[in-house]
Amino acid sequence: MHRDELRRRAAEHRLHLEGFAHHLLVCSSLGCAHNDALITALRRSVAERGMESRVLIRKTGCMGLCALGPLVAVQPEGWLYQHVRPEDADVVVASLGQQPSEQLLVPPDLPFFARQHKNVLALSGRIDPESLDDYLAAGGYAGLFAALDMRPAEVIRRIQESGLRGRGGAGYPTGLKWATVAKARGARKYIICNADEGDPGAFMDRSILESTPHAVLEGMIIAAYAVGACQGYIYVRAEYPLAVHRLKLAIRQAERHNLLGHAICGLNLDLAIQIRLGAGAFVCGEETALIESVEGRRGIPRPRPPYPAEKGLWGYPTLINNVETYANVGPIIDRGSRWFAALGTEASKGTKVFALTGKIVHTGLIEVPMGTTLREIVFDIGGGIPDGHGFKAVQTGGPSGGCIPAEHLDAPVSYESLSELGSIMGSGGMIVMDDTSSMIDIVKYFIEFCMDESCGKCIPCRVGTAQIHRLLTAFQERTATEADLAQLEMLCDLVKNTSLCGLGQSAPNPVLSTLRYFRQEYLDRISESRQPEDRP
Amino acid sequence: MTMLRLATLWLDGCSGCHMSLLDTDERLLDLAAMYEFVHSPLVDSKHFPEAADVVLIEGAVSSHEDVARLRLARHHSRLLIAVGDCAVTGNVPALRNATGAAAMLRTVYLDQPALNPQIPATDLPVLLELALPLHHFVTVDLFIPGCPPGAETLLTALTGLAAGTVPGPPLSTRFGA
Amino acid sequence: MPTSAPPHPSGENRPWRSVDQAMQRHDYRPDALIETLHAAQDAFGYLDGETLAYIAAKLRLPPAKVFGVATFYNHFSHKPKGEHTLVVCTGTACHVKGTDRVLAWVRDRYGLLPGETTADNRLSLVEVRCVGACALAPVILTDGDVIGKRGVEETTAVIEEWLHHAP
Amino acid sequence: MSEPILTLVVDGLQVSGLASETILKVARENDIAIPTLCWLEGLSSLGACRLCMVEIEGSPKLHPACVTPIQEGMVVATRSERLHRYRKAIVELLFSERNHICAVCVANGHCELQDLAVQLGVDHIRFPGRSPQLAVDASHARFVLDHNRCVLCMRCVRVCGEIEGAHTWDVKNRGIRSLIVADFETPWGLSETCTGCGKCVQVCPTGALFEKGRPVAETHKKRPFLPYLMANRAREHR
Repeated sequence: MHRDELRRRAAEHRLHLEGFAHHLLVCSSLGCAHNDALITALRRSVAERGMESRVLIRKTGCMGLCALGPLVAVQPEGWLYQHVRPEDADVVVASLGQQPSEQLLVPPDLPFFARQHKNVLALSGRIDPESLDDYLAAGGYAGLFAALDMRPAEVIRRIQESGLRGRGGAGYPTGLKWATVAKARGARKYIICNADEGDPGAFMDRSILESTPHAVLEGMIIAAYAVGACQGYIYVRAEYPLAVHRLKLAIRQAERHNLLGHAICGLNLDLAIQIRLGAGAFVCGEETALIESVEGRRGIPRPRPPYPAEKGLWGYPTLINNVETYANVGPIIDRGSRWFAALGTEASKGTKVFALTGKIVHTGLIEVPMGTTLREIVFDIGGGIPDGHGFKAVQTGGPSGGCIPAEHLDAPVSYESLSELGSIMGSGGMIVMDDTSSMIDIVKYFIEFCMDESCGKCIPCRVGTAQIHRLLTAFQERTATEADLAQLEMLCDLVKNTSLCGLGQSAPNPVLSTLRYFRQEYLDRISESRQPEDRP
Repeated sequence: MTMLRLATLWLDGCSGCHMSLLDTDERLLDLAAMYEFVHSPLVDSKHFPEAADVVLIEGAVSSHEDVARLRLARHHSRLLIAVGDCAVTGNVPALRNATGAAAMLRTVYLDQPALNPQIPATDLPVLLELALPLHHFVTVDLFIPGCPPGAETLLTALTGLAAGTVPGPPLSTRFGA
Repeated sequence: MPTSAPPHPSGENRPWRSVDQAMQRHDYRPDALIETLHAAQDAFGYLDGETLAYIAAKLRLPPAKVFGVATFYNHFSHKPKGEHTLVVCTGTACHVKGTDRVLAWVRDRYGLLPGETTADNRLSLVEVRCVGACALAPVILTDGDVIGKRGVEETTAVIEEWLHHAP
Repeated sequence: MSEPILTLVVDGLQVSGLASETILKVARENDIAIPTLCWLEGLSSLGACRLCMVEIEGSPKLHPACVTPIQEGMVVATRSERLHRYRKAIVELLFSERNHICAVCVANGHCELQDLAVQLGVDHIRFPGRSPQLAVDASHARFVLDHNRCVLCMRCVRVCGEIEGAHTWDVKNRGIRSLIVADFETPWGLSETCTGCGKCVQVCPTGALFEKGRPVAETHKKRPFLPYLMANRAREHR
């Protein structure tokens, strides 16, 4: 289909949607699972009242406030109902056009929503993720349509001007990456979407894929056009079956409507996208390991250089970006680089999606402008610490990140500030710990994770993480000595500076950050009895 | 030159390192000019002396008794030297570490064809689960690897010590030498 | 040699079709390996030696390479599962909210460590690294059903209840 | 177009090399010794053991010399207190990983791990041994694989795949649980792909792979056969 046809189709669908006086949007993401019964009950209640022509019930993606799920949004009233059970269906339907149900209503002025700025998540929870028409009617693919009027170099320039940086963790400038791949010489080029969200405690990518799969495809098509790739892969975790299902559906829809395949939108642009299932290896988030895995091998990282941008998949230039990065592309092209660059801080532009979990009242998925402080995120948006406990630390960046203590709560969230604090932005997991949490326990958890996930290729990571794990066990069991503390620091330095890939290089970060902010917890666990009188 | 007080200790080892010391042959006389042997399986003394200048320790730490003797030696010696691979790495006694002490006893006393297979109830030291090198328990001042380290190596180290130049240049020995 | 005729599937009743389809979809190229292993595990529940040999022969890959890939990735299981599967998420949020205690409870109650199946083949315990439902922590899956937002005690009660009523 | 020749400084010495050459190659040509373990002439380079890491002026990171191509004007230091410290610790980590008991090893005195310890002044291992319980595969008529002495350098895997073309060896599991396996973890003697050529035994740096019938300390390995074999193979195919 050509763009005009698709635009017409979008307008028709918009009219169809506007024909309903009320929309009941039911979150159908993993976080609000088990809602088939709820949808059936709502349908029955609507039918009993003979309101089928006036009320449209739609499944949507994630609305963010998973803590209060299952969630139902009522439009155009703008109400959000929480903890909705099938037996509440009549109450929900009866309230349409009347007063909202006080017992189900989420207070509309909740800072959880007021403080957020939704860009990537703008359509999440508002459209049916399984409907291309919904996405088109909401303005989806406008970025692609606009990009196709530009030359590839112009598209890349827009991305460069926006200041977008990779959302997968390292924060490499996206436009620069695209420019490198565009410039690289190769008989063919590939693009890959890294959807192997391996950080435990993070679900941004899952949520985006489950809520707006077409937004990811749109970003990939624009990227393929910009760099000159004709084959794309989405490397997605097998642990996300719903995301995989919706992605497959979206790819089929896009193919059928000529947004993928040969002569996209009737133009001289070909792109095929295939899904590759990850199989449970954190190291495959590292781009060279990911490439090995797409090629059907053990996910073992290769030394860089050469970078994938020059020599990637099967030796050809390859662009790898993560889910959230691609999801940012459409809006940037559609609304302009300046609009995007106006958000965030000097060096970290735009917004960032975070998965807010752990000991916090409002667990869920949030999106805030870069530069928002940790305090705003934890206490305003997150609603603070439950059960009367105090805040102890927030862990960002997963196993590669660090624990940030209360005295740095006013730090703004940006690539630079988090790294100054000894943590990293990472992909966006934020785990809040209260005053009952032991830092040694959480650090040992992360090191155990890295030890299990180490591919085993390089010695410092393979054996070093195992030795660090042994030392942390001694601290946990209170049998450690002062010499153990020194050895722990020595090993962290070694593994950080000599490991081959990012997994090993960042594995000591949780230890190092807690040694920096919570050293006393280590000292408290040094055993008296293990310090024998030694020399005369 | 004042005589240095030299002690040697034999933990879980084969006595090969002590044999190496004896292998210095007639140069033992030179050593005797520098050192007074205050305690050793080679000399007749029951208790570790109050103050030794140097203690050479052969063998891994395999039993509770070993730990006690090692700590005592450390406490009463100025310089503690791990001599030989057992003292330095655990070596052959540490072969049992993969399966543990109990499994080793079973292998040695029960699994071998013997007349009356049984694990002796007396006269066996209480074993540690793991046989470990000395530095896991005490501070070690010098490591002399080798299985055993050669007589020349020991002679160089002891002569150097007496002259006050140890640790000095690396000794010509290695693991397994 | 592995490149000769593939080993004959044990009886015609073994559903190799979905496995063959996965390989076909990728033109029997070497990069089909992981996708094929997924298909085989979906079909048979786990990957045994016969399955690996079949795939290696069909894709003309060295046996060691197939074995290396199949054992590198956590998702692939090499033992059959029991009648019921309990998955315990050990993601960070779930860990902080106590799934380590849920695992300890399962160990004490059923004598199971992650990756094991009870002797009566009734229950398999699987540990996964984050299912991405962190806002529901602590999360378990009882035969695929997501259970979350409950305390440790309540979660163990749910497991007990589920096994009691499960067929 | 002929390949450009670049000049650089290694340990203060002005040297030159082809643009495609690595720091390690150029250093060796100039008799500058950089410790290596996984690298072996004639096999692909992995950059895995991290012993050949060097410092490059202007870069805060360390770079594995075996896979880092030279650049014009590069200033490389192959020795420093920091490099020495790291190399030493890496060798100690290897000793702690499995059961390396030199005194009872067939390769005693002819072992690259032992040599590295001497070269780097490793006189004890600071880390406790992990003492894993690992098998010895003696099912082959002529050879033995002893996992206790394996350092996972992948030389056997590479020589078997890249030179012999059999790909009998690969790795099972990952991380600290990694193990070299033949075929489907088949006992070596029953492997259907092994040609029995023995190249893996010859390239193994330790006593992990050895010929039967040689007592302790009498396993000598013929290592330099690879470059000869490669060169000769190229000639014969012409």
